[in-house]
Formats: sequence, structure tokens, C-alpha cells
Amino acid sequence: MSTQVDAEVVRALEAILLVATEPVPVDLLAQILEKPTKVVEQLCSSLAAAYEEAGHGFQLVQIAGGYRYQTHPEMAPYVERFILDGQKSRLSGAALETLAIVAYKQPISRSQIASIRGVDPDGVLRTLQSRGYIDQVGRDPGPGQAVMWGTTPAFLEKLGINSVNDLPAIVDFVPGADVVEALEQGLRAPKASDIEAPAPPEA
Amino acid sequence: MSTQVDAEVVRALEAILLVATEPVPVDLLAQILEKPTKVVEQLCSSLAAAYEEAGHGFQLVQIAGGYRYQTHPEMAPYVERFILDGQKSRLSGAALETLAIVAYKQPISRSQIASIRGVDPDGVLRTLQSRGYIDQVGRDPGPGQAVMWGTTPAFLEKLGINSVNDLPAIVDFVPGADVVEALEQGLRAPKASDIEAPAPPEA
Amino acid sequence: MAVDVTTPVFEGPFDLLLHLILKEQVDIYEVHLANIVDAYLTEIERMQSLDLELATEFLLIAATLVELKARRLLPGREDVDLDEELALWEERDLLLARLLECTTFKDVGRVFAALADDADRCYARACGPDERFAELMPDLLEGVKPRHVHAAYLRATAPKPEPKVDLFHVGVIKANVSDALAELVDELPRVRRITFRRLTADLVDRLEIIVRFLALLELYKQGFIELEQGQKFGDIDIVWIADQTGVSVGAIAIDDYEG
Repeated sequence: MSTQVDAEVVRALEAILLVATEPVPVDLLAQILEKPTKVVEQLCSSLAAAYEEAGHGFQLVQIAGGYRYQTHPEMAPYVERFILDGQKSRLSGAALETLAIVAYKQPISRSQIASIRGVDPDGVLRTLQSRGYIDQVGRDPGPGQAVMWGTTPAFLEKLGINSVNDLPAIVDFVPGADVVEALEQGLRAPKASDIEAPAPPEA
Repeated sequence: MSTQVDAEVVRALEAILLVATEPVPVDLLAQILEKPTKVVEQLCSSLAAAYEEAGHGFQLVQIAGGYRYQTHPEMAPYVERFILDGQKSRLSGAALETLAIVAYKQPISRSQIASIRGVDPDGVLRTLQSRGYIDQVGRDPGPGQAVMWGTTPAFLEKLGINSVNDLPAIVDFVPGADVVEALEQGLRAPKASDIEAPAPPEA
Repeated sequence: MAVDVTTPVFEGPFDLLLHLILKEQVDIYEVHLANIVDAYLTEIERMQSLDLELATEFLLIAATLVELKARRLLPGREDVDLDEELALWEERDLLLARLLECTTFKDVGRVFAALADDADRCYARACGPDERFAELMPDLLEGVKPRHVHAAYLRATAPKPEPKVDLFHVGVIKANVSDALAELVDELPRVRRITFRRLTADLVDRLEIIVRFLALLELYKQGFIELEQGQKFGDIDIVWIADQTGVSVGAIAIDDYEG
């Protein structure tokens, strides 16, 4: 195999490993790159050695049956300082809603969540997964084999419950007073006071 | 500053950016690394250039007010094969136009947007807000206290730019003389002398 | 949510005018006035009881156009009232200014689309710190109780208050093939190649996705696009193959799928 081709495969390896949220098995990499497993294994291990040699602040390591990027152990003090200083410490409203949907409807696919929330949930799912609150619990047996999500034991523990059945039951939904009012409001013709003068046109 | 020290700072930079889940502002990096912001800024930008030069499958980019690692655009086909569920959502023409108006005229009210686009913008505004690309940034101090809209960091990330100042100048988009003339022509009420026989009425 | 995808063929009066004047390369007087008025009326109907201010504006623009056109059709009128004439020109200038602003932002929208398409090809690292740092990570669920999760679920699944009057026209989903076609002939020449999944990633309503699909079949039938599907249930690739970029919707005869 030519070096030219190898270089392209290495770039693809780097890209895939960069976005992976858990160790990627060599088999899977080989399949995506359409190269023999042995070749990919070889490329991964030379890449890891090259990073170490170049003295990067990150490493490519083989762990839990796959390869992943992680920070160099010597950089731990900086990483710790960053985590303590630079991380948000509250779940956003959107994230909590998504977590709630997963908790009540698990197992549930990304697209099912999207259709309930009306927005693309990818970013939020990643955050929730990286915090260990949800995880992939299987694949939809149907066409497309979508990844199915569910909550983790850590989630139950944080909430102080034994099982998702301990969450308050969902009864038939009755809209709250605020929702009813907002709906009504939406149907009402605007009051004169709500209407602004149109902006003067600019040429 | 010695190269030795720089090398250590660069390693720390790499480690911090590797664990970050959103763009990290240079200020925050400088604070954690205990280096002047200017130095860190300089190191980040050389690091980004070095990656590009070395032909890695990832990039370091300045986006939405901070630095982040991302995959190289040329590797998109491989990455997309890996993240099966990772399709990014796209924006409709109406949404893009509205976003353009908000981006250049922020803060701007709903009715100001309506008067530029000539259509009711509520649905589009709701979509853009639920995607996180725009948000309410205040209220008009005038009568009616209309909600004012502005763009968010998520908008900058979506467009791959660092700040709204990086948007192309609006004057570059003001239609050229030919378009203005065509519009003028189209709307001109003819002088009697210009008029030949009227176009035959069409069915 | 469904709102910005059920785009009418023309997004309002400015869009229609811009289209008529610029894309069709005709002057407004050669266009059937009836078509303009019809389009306006459709718009107004669509927005019924939604926004009086805007509806009024439509009427004003329509009236100006009618007036302008009427003058063209009545050559050599000598008895022109000067004040009326001036008022009309003022109206016309205002209209011109607004058309220019509208077309400016339409162009910016296209640039935004290109920027977003480029940016979409890059995927951010979002893995976060590995388990060695788990203990340091602030607990985002600190203070969150089961009842908060319950409340969040109710919030997420509650019918969204939509300040739209669609409730009155129960069950009418405003998606039709010609609207979808209009969007596609604008969009596909620009992106050239796209997967169906990506094309419809924006859509939530199943019906809208189906309508989009029917519109694609229509374009395929007429030779504007090529469709490829590598494997069963695989992504469908859509490739724009027509030469013309400025295909007008009106030029595409479509079967009527509606009703």
C-alpha cells in the first residue's frame, strides 16, 4: 500500500476518532475505512507512537477494546483546572426536558425525541451521555437500526430512586393554566398597544 | 519566553481543548494557563496553522468566540459514515433570510422583521429560537415594549464564524445598478410619450 | 415548527414582485394583473385574522400596482392630477426601497446557506473529559428531584401554544407539491448533490416529507434530477442534472396531488 493512500486513511482515522465519544473498535474503523483490520491496527499504533514522539498534549490509546483520544497524563493538572473553572454546572432547560423524555419513554431513538421536542437533539444527547446520565441501550430492530437511548443507574442514583418506575406517574395530560392562557392569547387579535409602528424603510 | 515553556503551554492547550465540549474563549485559556491572553492567542493560531500544515484529519478553529477541535471538512464522508445518526439539520430559505435580517439588524423586533420580509415572521422566529440560533435580547424601550431579537453563539457555530463582525459587510449585498434599474424599470409609471401601443390584454 | 417549511410558492408580496420583475425579466405591466391580485388574495387569505397590519400592507401594494398598471393601459391621459401623481411616485419609491432591502437580505440568506453548508461538513469534538476526571465534573443533576423530571416531561410534551390560527382550520396541513417544487428548484441547483435524509432533516411532519418526495419524483420524471440509492433502506442521493439554474416553477407541469 502506498504512503499516499496511508496518509489519507490516517487523516480519516484522526477525524473519526476525534468525534467518537467512546473507544472505537479497530473492526469498526476498518469497516468504515474499507481497509483490512490488520492495516488499520497497524496505522493506529503508528499514529499513537507518532503523537507520543511529537510530544502532543493528547494521546491515542487502546482501551476497552478500541482506540480513543485522551489527554496526556502529564497534562492532568491543567485539565483539572479547566474542569473546575470552565465547566457549566447546571443542566439547561432543554437538556432536562430531553432527559425527562428519555427517562419516561426509554428505549427511545434520536428521531423519536426529535419529533417530540421539535428540534435536533444531538448536542443535548451528547452532553447527557458524556455526563453518564443516559446511554445507548440497543438498536431498533426495524429498518435503519436506529440507536436507542435509555437512562443509566447513575441517573437513578443522582435522583435518589431505585427505578424509573419511581418517577411520578404521567397521567392524561391536562394543560396548565399558563398553557391555556397562552393558547388563548395566541388566538386573540392583537391589541392596538401590541402593535408597533413599522420601521422606516432603508434604501 | 523560551521555546521550552511555549512547548509546555501548547501541550496544555491541546489537552484542555481536547476535553472541552464547546469553543473555549482565549481569555479562559489564558487564565487557566496563567499566561497573557496575547501569548495564548498567538499560540492557538500557530497551533491551528501547524495542524493544517501537517495535514491532520482534524483542525483547530476559532469559532463563536473560542477555539475548538473539529474534523477537517475533507473528512466529512468518513465522519458521516461513522456517526449514522448525526445528520445536521438544515435551514429553509425563509429561515435563512430571517436569520440574515436578525444578524445584521440586531436587536430587532418582530414587526421590523415583518416589514422587511413582507410576511408574518412568527413561525420562522419560533423555529430559529427553538434551534437556539436567535434569542430574545431585550425589550424595545418605546411604547409596546416589543421583544427584541438577536443572534446567539449557536448561530455563529452554525455558520462557522467567530463573531458577527466576521460576517461579510452588508454593503456588498446591496443590489447592483443593473438590479436597481430593472426594479425601477419594472415599477416605472410611464410618461405618456414613452408609450407605444399597450400590450394586448392577455386572457 | 411546521411553519417555515410550508413555504408558499412566494414568501409574501415582495417575493412575488421580485420574482415577477427580476427573474421573469418582464416589466410589471406585461404581467397579468389578475395573477398578481390572485396571489395577493391568496396571501391575505393565508394570513387571515393573523396580522391586520400586514394584510393592509398587501392591499396598499396591490393598489399601487393596479394604479401604476392602469396608467400604462390608458396612454396619453392629459388630465393628470399632479398631487395624485406625486403621491403615486412616493408610493412607488417606497416600494422600490423595500424591494431593494428584501432582495439584499435574500442574497445574504444565500451566503448564510453556503456558510452553513461548509460549516456542516465539520464535526466538533464533544466527547468531554474521560473517566479519570469524572469526580471533578460538576454534577449537573445537583438538586434535581424526581418531580422536576416529571415537570420537565410535561413541559416537553405539552401542546405548544402556537400563536397561529391553524386551530380554526382543523387538520389542514398546508403542504402541497407545487410549494415543495418551488423550494426544490431554488435549492437543488445550488447544492447540486444531497441526500434525501439531509434534505428533509429540517422537516418534522411526515406529510411534509412525503410531499417533498412526490416533488422529487416530479423533478425526476421531468429530467431535472437523478436519484440514486446504493442499497435497500440506504440514503437516497439526489443530483441536480438540469443545465438551467433558473428553472421556474411555472414551467414544471405537475400532476395535482392535492385533495
